[in-house]
Amino acid sequence: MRDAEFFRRWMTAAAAVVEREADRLTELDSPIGDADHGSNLLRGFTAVRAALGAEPPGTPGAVLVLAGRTLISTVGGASGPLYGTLLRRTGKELGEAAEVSDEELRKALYAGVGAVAQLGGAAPGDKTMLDALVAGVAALSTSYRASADAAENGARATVPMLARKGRASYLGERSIGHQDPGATSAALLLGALADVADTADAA
Amino acid sequence: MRDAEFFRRWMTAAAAVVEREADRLTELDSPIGDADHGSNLLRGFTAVRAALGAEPPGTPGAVLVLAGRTLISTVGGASGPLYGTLLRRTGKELGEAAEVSDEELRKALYAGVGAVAQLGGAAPGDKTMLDALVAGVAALSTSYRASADAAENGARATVPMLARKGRASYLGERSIGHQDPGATSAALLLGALADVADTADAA
Amino acid sequence: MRMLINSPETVVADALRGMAAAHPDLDVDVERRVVVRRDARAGGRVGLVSGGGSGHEPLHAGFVGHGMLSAACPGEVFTSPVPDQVLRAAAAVDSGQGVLFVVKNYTGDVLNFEMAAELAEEDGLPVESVLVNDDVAVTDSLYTAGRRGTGATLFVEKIAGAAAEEGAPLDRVAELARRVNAASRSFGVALSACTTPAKGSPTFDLPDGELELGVGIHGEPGRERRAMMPAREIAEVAVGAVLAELGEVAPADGPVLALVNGMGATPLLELYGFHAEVARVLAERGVPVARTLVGNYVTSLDMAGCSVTLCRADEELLRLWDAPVRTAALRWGC
Amino acid sequence: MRMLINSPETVVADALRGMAAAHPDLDVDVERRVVVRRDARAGGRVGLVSGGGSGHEPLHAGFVGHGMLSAACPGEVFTSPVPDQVLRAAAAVDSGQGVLFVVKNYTGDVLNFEMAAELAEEDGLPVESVLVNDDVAVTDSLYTAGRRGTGATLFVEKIAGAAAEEGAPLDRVAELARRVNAASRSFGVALSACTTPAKGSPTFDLPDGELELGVGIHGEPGRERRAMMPAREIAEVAVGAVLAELGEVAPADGPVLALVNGMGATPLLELYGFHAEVARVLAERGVPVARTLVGNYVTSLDMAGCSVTLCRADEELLRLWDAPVRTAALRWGC
Ligand SMILES: Nc1ncnc2c1ncn2[C@@H]1O[C@H](COP(=O)(O)OP(=O)(O)O)[C@@H](O)[C@H]1O
Ligand SMILES: Nc1ncnc2c1ncn2[C@@H]1O[C@H](COP(=O)(O)OP(=O)(O)O)[C@@H](O)[C@H]1O
Ligand SMILES: [Mg+2]
Ligand SMILES: [Mg+2]
Ligand SMILES: [Mg+2]
Ligand SMILES: [Mg+2]
Repeated sequence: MRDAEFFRRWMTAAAAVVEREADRLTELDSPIGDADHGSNLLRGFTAVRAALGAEPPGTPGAVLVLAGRTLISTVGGASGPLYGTLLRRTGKELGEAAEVSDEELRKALYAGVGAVAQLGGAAPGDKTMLDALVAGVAALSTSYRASADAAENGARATVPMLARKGRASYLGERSIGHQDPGATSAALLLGALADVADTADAA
Repeated sequence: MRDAEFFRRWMTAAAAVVEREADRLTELDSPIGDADHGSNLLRGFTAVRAALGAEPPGTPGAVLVLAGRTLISTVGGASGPLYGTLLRRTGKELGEAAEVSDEELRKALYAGVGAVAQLGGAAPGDKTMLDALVAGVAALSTSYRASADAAENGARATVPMLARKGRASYLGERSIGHQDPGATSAALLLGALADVADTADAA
Repeated sequence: MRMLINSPETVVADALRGMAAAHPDLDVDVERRVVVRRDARAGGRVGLVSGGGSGHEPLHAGFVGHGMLSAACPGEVFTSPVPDQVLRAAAAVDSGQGVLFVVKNYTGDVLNFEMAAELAEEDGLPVESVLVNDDVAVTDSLYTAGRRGTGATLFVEKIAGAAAEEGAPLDRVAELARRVNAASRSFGVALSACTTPAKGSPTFDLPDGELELGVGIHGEPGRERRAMMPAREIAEVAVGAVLAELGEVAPADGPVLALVNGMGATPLLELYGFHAEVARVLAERGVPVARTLVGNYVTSLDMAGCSVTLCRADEELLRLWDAPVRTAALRWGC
Repeated sequence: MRMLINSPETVVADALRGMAAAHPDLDVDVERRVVVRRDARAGGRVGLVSGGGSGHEPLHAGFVGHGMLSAACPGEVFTSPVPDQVLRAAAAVDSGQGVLFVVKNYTGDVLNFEMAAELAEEDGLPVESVLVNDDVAVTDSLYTAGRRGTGATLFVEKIAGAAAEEGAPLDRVAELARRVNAASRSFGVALSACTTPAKGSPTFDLPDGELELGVGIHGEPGRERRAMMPAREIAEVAVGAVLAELGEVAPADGPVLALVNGMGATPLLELYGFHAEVARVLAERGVPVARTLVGNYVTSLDMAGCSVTLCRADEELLRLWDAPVRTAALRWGC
């Protein structure tokens, strides 16, 4: 079972990896976007860390809802509402339980990814964060590590894709050959989850 | 004695050398000026050539007066009125004679250079066209070639000078180490005169 | 990095402090990033709120004032504002007549304004939204995020603002805004990339002697890279692309409003020269020009380049265009 | 060369064609390079003529109109106009009340306007000239060509233009213009060089991470090169330099008009952020600011950078500053 502390650690790990990778995310957002994805997420997850630190919520659901709300209120851009919705919806699915099972989290994340698809109108293959999220959530039934690896593969698989959603779609054929920044950050998020789970399970 | 044809040849030769050297003059006008001296003179002497070709004046004086007026009406900047005044005043000094002696031309040029000094308020050593003109006119009593060489030396001597007139003076100490574009073009003008005299005297 | 800034993190807040200092008739909330005209609620008018990423100045904050926007919410550079900002702006300008959101069609802007609209409705504040999508370089299809909102935003904000100033009700202001958008098309060209403060280097590599056709206003590359062309040919491509789509959709064949817009770093000297060619192409194609605006209005930081926006305008739109406006960046008649 | 032009030779003529197309209330003689307000002679007013090299747009042609210049004569890029142009402009605006020339202090401008003034006097046209020399980066001494004319030109043209519009006689308009100039000082900073169409490459080399302090508006380097500074420090240097000299010469200790001017390629976002720092420094030093203008008004092609101009203004200058103006680039009150 995973308690609120586990989810706080996930968000803290996510903030750390976003901080480490912010420049690369912005770099990826340059040829096919507007060069702000890294600084957007950095701003957002820095705020998430602060919000969770200020008044640590007591349940897994509350942690993710607060994180999602904070992203919505601080990121802006496309990724703010999308990642905010992902976490908020996932958190809402987890309800008010003090601890949740891995299976409950899998289902909740599945719903969260569905909410992202609905909000943004994208589908896998459109070269967005969904390519990493959908692949990652599908592999969650195997393990958190398998999910992270699948998300990473999903992100890499966006390279040859022609973008159909988000800014990259403006480029038409010229969007081909570049990895999607949002798919890349989505893989980082699921990677942070796997790291936190590894540490918890090793203890 | 020098007739109107000699003076037309001088102006044509001046136009040719300005055309050849325009980029260098503009280049010299970059570090200590505003990067237009070459294009200014190119515009002016192209117009001079056209004006002299359209209705060739019959006397040496009239050739230089027309050339000077044309420069004033087409160049602008500092060099337009200054070179225009040089040629116009020199031409006026030559009067209406159909032919003039080298001595008459020397005196007329001396007056022309004086008019430039008066109009611009500069003196030799201020890092302007006067450094070449004054040196060149002083050596005219020897020969046209000596005059051209002296002007060339006068232009080179502007390199270590601190500018006190024109745009280069805005730079203060930073004007040191660059050759003055106007002094350079003045040496070209007197060089063109020497070339035309050499050809005439060889014939 | 050749920037006149304190730090990449503070550019937006610093600019807002500067706006506050320069424009006493604006109420600038630097902390919360909302720029409101001081008399926004005085007239009992419909509120007009827009916003988007920063870096397009004077759009939008430079268009807040009499006869145009009631408020603007600037996001981070090239990043849509967050819903909280938009909601705050709506609340600040609402005088019971409702609020119109003018939203440029970018996923981020659309999502954040949508969320703000939902929150506003929850608060009992009637909101309508108008999407601006005028950029013909992007095909409006299932396979893209749809045409981008660019230069037409100025036309929409000016004309809807004039209607609101006159006291038109919300549905009427919204209808006019949609009409202006439907009658407008744009095309943009980049001669250089731009540099965002956060990244500190150009958003894309453009070798000397090449240009990008069909760019948006966020430093993204265009649809096509070509060898450098003279202004006269660029005007032919841009005006041609705009007229091709304007012909299809515009309601009338009336005269046009023309915006010849600089991307930020193109000197006005060049922009006027470019406009000469735009005017020539329009004349050759028999398109009468009723009003012209030449300048840097919808920019992309320090990008060199330009865009052309045309709007087919009937008598009513022209009258509202000519109505008095008093903002930092657009001003006439008062 | 990243320029939106047809050819280096035609930039000025092309821009004038563009002005003619965009501004029907201007009478633009493209061939002879004179821009005249159509009603220049209608009011029986003193004529106000200025001009200079092109590349500083909107200065001067963008300031022709009601309440400001009667005519402008644009020379080639960074090259003073020729006397013929200036004379033609004077003749076009003279309605018997005489003409005032506003001349920026550069050798070329001074000589060409002087020649034009002589020719005008010969034609029986009474002319007065006012020299603008506000740039404190240059010492006004026997060892220089004297302080350059930069941002204060806008103040002189606006205030003298308002006086002329009101019907003030020539000597009064000239006296006001001289008063404004005497009460104004400027300081400029470059973050990049600019590229003239004729040369096609930057006028000087400025490595990334350095800036030039004390530049003029012709792409020349400044008095000093320094390591890049944050906007707040640049504002301290610029405002400090201006106030040091303003203290010495200004007649009064009244409030100031402030112009925070962009050199052409600096985004408005940055310029407003810079203005926040200018306003802060002025407040710290106890200098009240009566009016502020932030924008690209006296530019240097595509140079990145800024300048600060302050003018100590008494009641009368403020009233004339606030008077209605209707030009392409400056407009209020009508
Ligand atoms: N409609 C959409 N559905 C899902 N993800 C999207 C959509 N549009 C954009 N994205 C994701 O958002 C990422 C860009 O995020 P970011 O750069 O922060 O926002 P913006 O595009 O507004 O600058 C893209 O790489 C993509 O993965
Ligand atoms: N007061 C002056 N007296 C004599 N020559 C001058 C004076 N001022 C400038 N010059 C000359 O003019 C040259 C510059 O000419 P040009 O570049 O065509 O004009 P501008 O300086 O107006 O751009 C300088 O190199 C200098 O030789
Ligand atoms: Mg982005
Ligand atoms: Mg020069
Ligand atoms: Mg963005
Ligand atoms: Mg010059």
